[in-house]
Amino acid sequence: MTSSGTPLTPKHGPESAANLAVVTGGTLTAERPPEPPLSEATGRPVQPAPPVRRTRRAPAGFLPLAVVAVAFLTLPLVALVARAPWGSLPAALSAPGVLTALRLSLICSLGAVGLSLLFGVPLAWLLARLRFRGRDVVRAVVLLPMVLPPVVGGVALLLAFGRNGLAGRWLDGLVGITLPFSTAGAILAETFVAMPFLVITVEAGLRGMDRRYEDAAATLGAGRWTTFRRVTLPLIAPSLGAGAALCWARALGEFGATITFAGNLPGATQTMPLAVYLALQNNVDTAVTLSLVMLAISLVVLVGLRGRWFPSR
Amino acid sequence: MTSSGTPLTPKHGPESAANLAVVTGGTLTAERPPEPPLSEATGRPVQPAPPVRRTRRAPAGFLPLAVVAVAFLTLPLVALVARAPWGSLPAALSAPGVLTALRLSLICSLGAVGLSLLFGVPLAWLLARLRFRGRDVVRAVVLLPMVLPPVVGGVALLLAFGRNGLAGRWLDGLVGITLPFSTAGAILAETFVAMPFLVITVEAGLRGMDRRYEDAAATLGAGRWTTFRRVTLPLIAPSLGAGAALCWARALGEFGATITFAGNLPGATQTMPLAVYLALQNNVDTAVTLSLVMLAISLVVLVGLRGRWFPSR
Amino acid sequence: MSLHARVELVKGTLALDATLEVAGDQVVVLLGPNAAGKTTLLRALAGLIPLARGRVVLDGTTLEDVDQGVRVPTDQRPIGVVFQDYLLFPHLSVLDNVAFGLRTRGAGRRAAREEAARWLARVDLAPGCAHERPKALSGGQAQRVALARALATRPRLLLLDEPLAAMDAGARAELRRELARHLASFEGICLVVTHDPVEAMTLADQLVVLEGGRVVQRGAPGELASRPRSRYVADLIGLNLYRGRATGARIDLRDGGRIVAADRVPVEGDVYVVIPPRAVSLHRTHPEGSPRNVWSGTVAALDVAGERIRVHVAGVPPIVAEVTPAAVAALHLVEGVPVHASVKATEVDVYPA
Amino acid sequence: MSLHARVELVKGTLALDATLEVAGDQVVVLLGPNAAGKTTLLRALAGLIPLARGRVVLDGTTLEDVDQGVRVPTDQRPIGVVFQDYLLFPHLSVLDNVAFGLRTRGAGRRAAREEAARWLARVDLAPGCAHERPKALSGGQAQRVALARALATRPRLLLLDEPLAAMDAGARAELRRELARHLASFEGICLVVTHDPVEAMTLADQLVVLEGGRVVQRGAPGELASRPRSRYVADLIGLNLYRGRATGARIDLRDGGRIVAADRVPVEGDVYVVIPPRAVSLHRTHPEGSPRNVWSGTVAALDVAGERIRVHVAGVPPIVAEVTPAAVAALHLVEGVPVHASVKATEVDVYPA
Amino acid sequence: EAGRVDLTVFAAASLTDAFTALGEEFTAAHPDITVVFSFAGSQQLVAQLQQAAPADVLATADTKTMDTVADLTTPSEIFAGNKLAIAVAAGNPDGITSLDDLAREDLTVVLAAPEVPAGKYAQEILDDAGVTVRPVSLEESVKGVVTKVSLGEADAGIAYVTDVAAALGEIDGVEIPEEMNVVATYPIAVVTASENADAARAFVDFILSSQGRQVLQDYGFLPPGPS
Ligand SMILES: Nc1ncnc2c1ncn2[C@@H]1O[C@H](COP(=O)(O)OP(=O)(O)OP(=O)(O)O)[C@@H](O)[C@H]1O
Ligand SMILES: Nc1ncnc2c1ncn2[C@@H]1O[C@H](COP(=O)(O)OP(=O)(O)OP(=O)(O)O)[C@@H](O)[C@H]1O
Ligand SMILES: [Mg+2]
Ligand SMILES: [Mg+2]
Repeated sequence: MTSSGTPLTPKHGPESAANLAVVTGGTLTAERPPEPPLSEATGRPVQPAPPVRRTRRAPAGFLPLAVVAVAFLTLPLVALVARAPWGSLPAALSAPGVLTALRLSLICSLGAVGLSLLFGVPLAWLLARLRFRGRDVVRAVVLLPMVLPPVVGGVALLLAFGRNGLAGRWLDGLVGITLPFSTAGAILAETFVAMPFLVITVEAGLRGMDRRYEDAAATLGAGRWTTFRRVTLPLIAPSLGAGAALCWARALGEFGATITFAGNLPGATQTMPLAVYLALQNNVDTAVTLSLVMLAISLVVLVGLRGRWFPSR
Repeated sequence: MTSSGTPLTPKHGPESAANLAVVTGGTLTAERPPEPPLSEATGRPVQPAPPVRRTRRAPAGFLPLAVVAVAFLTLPLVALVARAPWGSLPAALSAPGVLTALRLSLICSLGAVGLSLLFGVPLAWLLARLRFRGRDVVRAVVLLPMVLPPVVGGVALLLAFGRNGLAGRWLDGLVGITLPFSTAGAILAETFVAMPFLVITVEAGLRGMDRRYEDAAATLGAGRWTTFRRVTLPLIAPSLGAGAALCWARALGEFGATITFAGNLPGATQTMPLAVYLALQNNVDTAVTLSLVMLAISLVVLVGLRGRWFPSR
Repeated sequence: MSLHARVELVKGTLALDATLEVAGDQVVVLLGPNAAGKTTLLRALAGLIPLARGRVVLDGTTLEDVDQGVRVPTDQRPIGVVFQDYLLFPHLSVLDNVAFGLRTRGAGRRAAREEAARWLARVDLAPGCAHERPKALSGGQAQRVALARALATRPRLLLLDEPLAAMDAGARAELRRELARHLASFEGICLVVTHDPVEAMTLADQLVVLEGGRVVQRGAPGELASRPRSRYVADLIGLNLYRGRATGARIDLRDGGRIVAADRVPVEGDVYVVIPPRAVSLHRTHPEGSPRNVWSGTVAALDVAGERIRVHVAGVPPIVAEVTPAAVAALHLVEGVPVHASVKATEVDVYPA
Repeated sequence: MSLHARVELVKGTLALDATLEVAGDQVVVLLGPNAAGKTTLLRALAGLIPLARGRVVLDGTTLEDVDQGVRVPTDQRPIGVVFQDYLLFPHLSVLDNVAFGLRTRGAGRRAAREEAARWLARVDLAPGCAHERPKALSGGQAQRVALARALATRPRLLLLDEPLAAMDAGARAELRRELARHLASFEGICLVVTHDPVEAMTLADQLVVLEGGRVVQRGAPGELASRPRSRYVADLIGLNLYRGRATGARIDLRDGGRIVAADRVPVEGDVYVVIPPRAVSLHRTHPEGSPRNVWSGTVAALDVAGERIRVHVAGVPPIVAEVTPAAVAALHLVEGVPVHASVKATEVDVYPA
Repeated sequence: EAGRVDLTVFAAASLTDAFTALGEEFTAAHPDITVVFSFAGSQQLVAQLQQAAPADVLATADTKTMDTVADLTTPSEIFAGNKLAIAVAAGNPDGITSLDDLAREDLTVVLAAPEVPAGKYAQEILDDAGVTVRPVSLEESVKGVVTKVSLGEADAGIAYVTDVAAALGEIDGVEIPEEMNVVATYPIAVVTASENADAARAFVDFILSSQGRQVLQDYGFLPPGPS
């Protein structure tokens, strides 16, 4: 009784057939402890060879192209650094409101990332997973805040959420929430501009992942929420990290929509880009210095996040 | 000769063992044509049942959250549309320079996407695949143009590629290329701002993909370039599409860096956002109308791309 | 325990239309050629593919009923699944993969891990692997982990898709014994897909043969082995199977040729004819004497099977003969030589189609 | 054709250190328990994992040599690989998957597709599948496509990792025959990993057994079957294997117990002892008479194997006996009953370790 | 505590430094009033006001913009003026002395866009002088003109004297003769909806006072001419 026949080639004639006769199944004991090999293949002791790393070589031309890309992206920053009046840094930093603006920038940008994650990830999920009429339109609409010149975006936000806006009137009158000229408004403005990045990136991640892992989770009793949290999110970690990083960076740099919708009130809505804008009114150097401070902080945060947000499979 | 022994449970005693004796392998013919089933399981004719679609239900709370997200992102646009003086649309469109600005916007943004693809995809590949010292720093630096307030970004570009800039001096003097105040400069400014989106999104896609498909391609004789083109790129299509869409949208909406670096000359460097911003100085209505025209075009393009750029696995 | 399932659905080129009836804690082995729909059937029972029609009732509980609009989602079905390609979570360690189902069922992290470790030991996984990621596992190790993961939740309906296919021979026998032990003590129904006839015959209380999305035969292993009703089953157990019309003792085969049985066939009309290969004799010259069925053909192929050689003879009808290596040598049987095959009428088994 | 390979590398817990010497167009079958390093060895030969030490020379061409710093990249090696999990390109149709290797080797789209369609027919894939995406395929179909894809480029070194594992029994025999036919006409070396002893014994010109990253035995199939040198091989072919120290005709087993051979053992010292299960007799009472090896134990398990029953006896040493179903019935052998096992000294085969 | 007032002043971004200084002096004089500025583009301020922004005082960089919200404010008053100058690189290396020089082929000239006041004034001046300039860029704000000149991307441009004064050292200004020059005006007004109308009025009065005027002059602004 075996899995069916096998070809008889002249190589092993009847004699090997006879050998095969003894080949019937069976094990000696129920427990088969891992056994050291009984003989050595090469007759040489195992080499304590270094662990092997897979090497990847880039397709031809990638290295120079990437170098150009990096050079192109960094050269302006280098120029800024070179030009910066480092002597004025202490003065610029101690100028009233700069530290406040920095703190506010962090609060607002993180708030925007938080809101984007809270609302954007579900939206990405729906775009990636549900078929519904108009899905392509919804996706395109989600991208529009990026296309809108930020100042116009601010005007649109005012029209929607301002005290006389479509929804703002109602928020103001019934709920008593006034968004413009408040920190909440600044967060909202940054969310409006930055959320699309998260949504689109996470959607791409969800589309690229193998959904059958979610099936496997379901067969193990994981409900939709557990599956999402314990299987889907970890599997799309690279995209989620990228999306959050893009979203954060965009929120941190946001200027036009914020100043238009939330105004430019020190301590409440004046984030770093706004402070930079004001500094620019008089003195490019101060503006450059402030920008560099902001860049330095971003750099520290982004480098610090590295492995966590950009895991490699 | 079989794969080894099998448990003998009381269920089938020696009699079933006797039955098993006849179970030896063998096939009847070398060709086994697909054979129709010889009997029917249910005794009923095959139901012409509709093809089955897998249904996916969203984790609890996702639907309302996503609806809020969409509402939040669309309400300002709706407000803009509601506010728009549609009567003035023909006038706004026929205003001198508007069609030129539109055309220029498309040229510049597509140019920026092209450059970003050309240089950004290799950079993303390197970030995702090569281990090198300082990789995390490079990645963070790539994100910085997003954090930089666009106007400062423009200043940085001037410092780097302007007439007196670090590289610009050399470009200007030796090669005779002057970037500021030219369409090329506008493309460059948009590329500077938009490329990070592509790089980070594509990198996430590359990290999320199963690299062993590249191994398989190599064993089939595909060189690094063929592997990249025929295997890697198609596999990261969702991320590539998302990255390109983000990049395009950002380039299309780019304002601060463009005007600072390339200036604002109708026909040469005045893209739509610049036209919109200037219109805003005098007449919000015209600005809103122009913005809506831009949005409408983006919407058409993005919806048109749908399936191709956002494939589902 | 009982399972009543009628599954109808269309997926690509496959039209699945199968019923399963299991009473008591049985092990049902699902056999069938590639692309027969075995995996699809398992997925449908797990609730991963909705039915187009039909119902699934496990132990009195309706898991799915298209007519009534009932559909219990997968995560609320008391099932365990070993997928054909394992689907181990790549981001979790081996241990956490196995602990996953225990965690979702409310166990604490620690307790779940301890229980998972016991299951890993039970499937004989090298202990050093527990903290590896699945991608560091070999194929066989991954399958063990998948098995442990499915068993750990102690489901009432176990769906195993070729659970031992990647195991080495030694491990397979052991794990089969472990599985049988587990299934014996286990309160539930187990559905196993396998291509291994040994596994099928020894694990199964009931064998179900699926072909082209339909059940072509079902029954106890012995029943199936003696009276195959399809080419696939006949191949599996190594018999010559023909279909034809009986008239008296004579059967005219559907694909040409004629066979004579010893006695008048009880039913006229559509019948199956089975001839065991060891009942077929081969001759270089036309045999004289008693065999009533003699026809000529050429040797098409020779296979080794145990201590015998299986000779495939192309003729009308084609037939496989099982002969000794000595006979092969004596008759100089190699591919292409003309031979005569003879079968005594008493060796021909005929039963209604 | 020839292949000389010495592969040394460390990957996770595996320290692979193996040599392969193949002269002529041989089929080498790689056997070994799960996690022995078979897949890793194949990947190293394909150039997908760099060696830490060693070299790979195919037919005079150095593909890799650590000392000389030579390393031909995978895509320039004349190889074909069937991966254990197929790795069919999910974005290409089945046909284009098979055509892929032909295209990279310069064939036009149309010619490549035609050739690919021929290969798909050869692995007996339902023609309707050619334009499907791989994810629509069943497990066995996917493996056929992977096989066709690897064969289509007509490589000089074929690396097949369990190429028939997912096939149904009928298809497996056919495809094995197809493979053997292809390999016979094919100018090159084929390395096949399999867990199926039938496949191993019938396909192989040379068998190589890998355990824990090292070659523990190699040779012609017959040689291996009669003188196993590891538990894995003994299990595979169903023999009782012990290791011990010989003194005269007496062997003291390493894990306890003693066995007496008929004659003085030619070599003193470390030896292997092999006892075929069918040479073991079982008794309910202590047997009188000639057998020089008698010991007692209890029945641990019973397995069906062909027409015989294999009885696992737990004792010192443990042993497997192969008896008839009739004997099982007569002796009332069920799990747990005490038995005596006896082996005639003439049935004991002893050879140096 | 009671009596404390937070006064929100919306002011054009070009007033940033002058108003910040004014705010400090004002608070010194009125310790119970805290002034909070929100600096942005005049157009943005107006858009915000139209959406009922909580501003008490509005100061813009041109009267035209102020007029668009005339219904939301008390009548505006002019508190400062400004005029234009030719901005050239520090040390005037190209030897630019008059508007006529701006037509030179070898010069790269930038102007503000005609949509913004500075651009409109510059165009008026050039038209009056009969000079045809072919600018390489029409900047969105006069700050853009200053930036381009100070970074050496442009050889010359037309900007406000206040801007030239602020960037002195990096650029130099070449005066435009009085008769050709145009005087820009900066209006200020109290927002009708203000809940701190008295404090708002006090702030406007302070700006219009001689003390306020002095501060503005320190930053290069002209006194409000006879309008
Ligand atoms: N998602 C799908 N899209 C299209 N066709 C599908 C899909 N899933 C299954 N099929 C069809 O169903 C057929 C049977 O698939 P299934 O995996 O159930 O076979 P199987 O019996 O498990 O075979 P194997 O023994 O090879 O694993 C496939 O050949 C395919 O044509
Ligand atoms: N990427 C890796 N990381 C860590 N360990 C690895 C990796 N790849 C292989 N190994 C180690 O090598 C061992 C052997 O793997 P391999 O896949 O070669 O086994 P195999 O002989 O093919 O087994 P099987 O028959 O189960 O497929 C694994 O158990 C694992 O410990
Ligand atoms: Mg299957
Ligand atoms: Mg393997």
